[in-house]
Order: sequence, then structure tokens, then C-alpha cells
Amino acid sequence: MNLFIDGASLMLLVLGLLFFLSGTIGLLRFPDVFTRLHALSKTDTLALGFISASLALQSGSLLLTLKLLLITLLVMVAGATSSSLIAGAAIARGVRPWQR
Amino acid sequence: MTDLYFYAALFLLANMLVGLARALRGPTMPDRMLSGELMGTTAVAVLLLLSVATDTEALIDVALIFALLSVLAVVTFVRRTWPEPGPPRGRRWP
Amino acid sequence: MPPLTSETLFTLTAVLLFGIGAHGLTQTRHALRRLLALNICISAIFLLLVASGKHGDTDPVPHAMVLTGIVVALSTTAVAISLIVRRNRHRRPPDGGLHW
Amino acid sequence: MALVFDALLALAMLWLAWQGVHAQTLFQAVVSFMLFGLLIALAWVRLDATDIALAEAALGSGVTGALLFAALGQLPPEPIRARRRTRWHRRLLALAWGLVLLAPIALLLYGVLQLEGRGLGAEVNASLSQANIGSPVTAVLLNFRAIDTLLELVVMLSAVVVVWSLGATAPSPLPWLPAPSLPALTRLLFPVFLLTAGYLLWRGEHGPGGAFPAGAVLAAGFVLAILSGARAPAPDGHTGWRLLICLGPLAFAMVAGGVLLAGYVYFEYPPRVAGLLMIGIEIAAGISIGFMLTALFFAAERDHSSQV
Repeated sequence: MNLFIDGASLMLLVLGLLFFLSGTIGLLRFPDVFTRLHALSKTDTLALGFISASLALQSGSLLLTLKLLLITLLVMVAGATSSSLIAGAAIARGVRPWQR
Repeated sequence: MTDLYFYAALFLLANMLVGLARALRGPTMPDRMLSGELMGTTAVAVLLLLSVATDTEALIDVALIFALLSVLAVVTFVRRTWPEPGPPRGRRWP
Repeated sequence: MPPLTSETLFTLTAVLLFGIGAHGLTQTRHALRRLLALNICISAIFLLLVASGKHGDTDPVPHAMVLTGIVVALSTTAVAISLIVRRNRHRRPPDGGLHW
Repeated sequence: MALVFDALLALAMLWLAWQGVHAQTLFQAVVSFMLFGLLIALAWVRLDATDIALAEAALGSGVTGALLFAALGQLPPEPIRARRRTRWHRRLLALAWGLVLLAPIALLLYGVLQLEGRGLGAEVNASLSQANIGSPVTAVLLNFRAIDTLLELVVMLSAVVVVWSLGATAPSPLPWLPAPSLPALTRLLFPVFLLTAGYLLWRGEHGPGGAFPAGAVLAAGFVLAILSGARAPAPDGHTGWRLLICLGPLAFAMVAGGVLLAGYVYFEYPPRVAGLLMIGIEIAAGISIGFMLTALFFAAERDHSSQV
């Protein structure tokens, strides 16, 4: 059982790291601000979710788990809203979306 | 296991610094803000990992503050630094 | 020569940071840049204070001093910002000129 | 291993500091400076200074960054003349000056690294039981060196007074709200901000936390609310605002004077109520720091109650 939890935790951690990496690659490689937003905000939120899930599996204390959950939810809500704000501001100021 | 968390934190730090290239290259202001977003989220993750690796629970509070205050920067940017000229009039985005 | 530990490393970093700040303070023209350079100097001093004073267990006295210092730095920065904004107010072009 | 992490962090800090001064545009410089603040908070964590990391994340990076962003919106673009490349002989002179200054700095650094102090940690921990409070840093701030903290509040208060007396520059821009998601976000997050501020105040008693981070979080909540369209009376000249802003320093000074009247030395808390007094001061200070920071943020704007 313990081995199973450790394994799951490790897998989640590695998944989180991979998602962070893919977010950075997207941020660097995509052609304009909207595509970069799309790459970054989703993957990073998910990656943070994976990492805090991995830590929560190991924590063993309720308060700690609740705090991890709160932080993840906060980043989720804040990330989503700030992405939409940035995109909206960019459109309103006349940044043209990339077209092939 | 704690060593592993430290390596993970190191990986995320390196990842975050690579992402800084976007802040340098731009080209538009929102691009640079995005780089800041990446650093904010990654710093939260680094703090969570370090908190477990060094067994300091207070670092979670620092992560909480980062998560809360990252919104402030974006909202100030959108409402004060780079505000829209007004409601879009007849401009339809394709 | 002292051994290369984290504290030594951060002490060295603090000195270099102060150098960057001082250089910026004398070599830039715009008041906001000078303010940023001054803030970098201040951070460098805080870092030096804590990093060089850390021997084994933590010492709360420099920590309290730095906490006080951060607040004072924030207050002076706020005053300086409003002075800079007021000085440059009449130079603002009428269209808003939001493109640095 | 830890050293690799620290070295990477230090290099990034140096690079961002350089960018924060010499980046091509003002906006780039401000963004770099904010990210520098974020990294320096990580450096505080690495130096086991969690209290400072908390304050740096909240005040040094968060609130300062927001102030700088708000200022950028009111500044004209930087004139080209200011970015002119300097002449070669001035560069040479600067380099020579730098080398001359480097020698004493290197000497001082060598001296600092040789220092064999043991600090005051043992003394503080020994007298912690007299202070009736769990966290050593809070004990130093509110008990052993309480007058410093009182004066620190007064410094912030005078900053507010100075900024107010300079007068407003611009009407608050933007009557038009860009996205419907912003007020929704604020309605969702504002209680979280209040809750976190309260939690940090409570934490300050026995761990990292305290009035300053709590005040900064409170201020962030207020600023967010006003920026997303909540109506509030303009801080300048409003009696309620003035009272709330003065609350912290007043409570602090009254406690200090009160114990004097009760026959103790200035700032010597009576042992039986010391913990209670300090919690009271902490709460009052936290509230008024929150309002002071908000006032500093909106000081340059004429009135945001009629618009927004």
C-alpha cells in the first residue's frame, strides 16, 4: 500500500515537471501572445495541480492538504482570469492574432 | 525522497530561468507579463517542493502569498499600465 | 579563505548587486530607473546583513531589522514614485502615448 | 547540490538586477525589477529567513510592483535623449572609478567573511519567555525593539501624508470595465484576501507572519476591489479613512504611554498582559497598514468613487 502511494506520488511529480517544461517550451516557441497564453496558462495550472497532489499524497496532515488544495484552487482561478484579462487587453489595444 | 524534491525544485528553477527569455525578447508588453505569470506559478511550485524538502511548513504561507498577489500585478497592468482606450466601437475581431 | 557555502555565495551576490545598483544610480538618466537602482542597492544591503550574519542557527535581530527596512524602503519608494509622476505629468502627450 | 541551486538563483538575480536598471524600455525594467523581487524572496527562503521572505513577497515584490505599474501608466514615454549612448572617455572614467572603488569593497568583503560573531540569537531565545510570545522575530519587533516598529509605522504614515499633500494628478482612468470576469474574480477572491490577512496576523504570534504581510495582503484585496469597480470614498480627506490610517500608530503610542502612566518604564509591558497587548497592537497595526498602502496606491488619482 505504502509502495503504491509512493509510486503514485512519484508519477504525479514527474508529470507535473513535464507539464511545466511543456509550458515553457510553448511560451518560447509559439508565434504570438494568444497562442503563448494558451500554452502557458493551461499547462502550468495543471502542472501545479499535479505537484500539489503529489505532495498531498505524502503529507499525512489534514491542514497541510487543505492549504495545498487552497493554493491550487487559487492559482487555477487567478490564472484563468488573468489570462482572459491579458488576452482581452491585447485585443482591445490592437494586437493582431497570428495567422498563417 | 526529500532529495528527490530538491532535484525537482532545481529543475523548476532552471525551467523558470529559461522562460525568462520571453521577458527579454518580448516583443509586446503582454508577452513580458506572461513570462512573469510563468515565474509566479513556478515559484509557487518551487516553494511547495522546498517546504517538503526542508520540512519547513511556513514556506507554504509564502507560496500562498505569491499565489494571491500574482493577480494584483496582472490587474494593475490591465487597468492602469496598459488600459484600453474605451469600449471597442465597431471593431470586430476576425 | 572562508569555505564556499550558501552564506558566502549570497554575501558575494549582495556585494555584486550593490555594485549594479550603484552603477545604475550614477549611469542612468531617467528618474524611475534611478529609483529602481536605489531599490536594488537597498535589497543588496539587506541580503548582506542577513547572509553575512548567519552562523548556524538563525538570529532574529537582523531579521527584524530587515523587516523594518523593507517597510521603510516601500514608504520612500511610494513617495519617490509620486514625485516622479508629478514632475513628468505635463510632458505626457495628449493621446496617452502608451507605447514605451 | 544546494550550492547549485543557490548559484543559479544568484546568477539569475544579478542578471535581473542588471535588466532592472538597463533594460531597453521602462516597462521592461519594471517587469525585471518585479521578477528580481520574486527571486530575492526565494533567496530569503534559502537563507532560512522565512519572515523576510513573507514580507518581501507581500511588500517588496507585490505592493511595490503594483505601485510601479500604476506609475508607468501615468508617465510619458522615456525620451530618446535619456537612452543615448555615453561617450567613450566617460565610460573609461567610470571604469577607472569602479576599479578604485573596488579595492576597499573587496577588503570589506574579506573582512565580513572573516567575522566570527555569534549574533544575538541565544539572548533573544533566553528572554523569549518574558515576552509572552512564541515567535522570536515578533518578540524583537513588538517587545524588545518596539520603538523601532512604532517609528516604522510613523514613517509609513508620513509617507501617506506627503503623498496626499502633493495633491492628485490625474482623474482615475477608465470608466469602462474591460472584462466581466474581473468583478467576478474579485467577489470570489476578496474573502480569501481577508481570511489570509487574518491568518497571517494569527500566525505572527508563534511563527513567520505578522502585521506587515497581513496589511499588505489586506491592501492587495482593497486595491483589487477598487480596480475592478467597487465603489469606495476617495481616501484623501475622508474622515473614516484618516481614522483607520491612524489607528495603528495611535494604538501603539497609547499602549506605550499607558504603561508609563501605570508606573512601568516606557514600552515595558506588564508581564501579565504582555501577550494580550501585543496582539492588540498587531491587529490595529495590520488594519492601518492595509489602509495606508491602499491610500499610497490611489493617492495620485483624484476621485474614483464617481467614475469607475
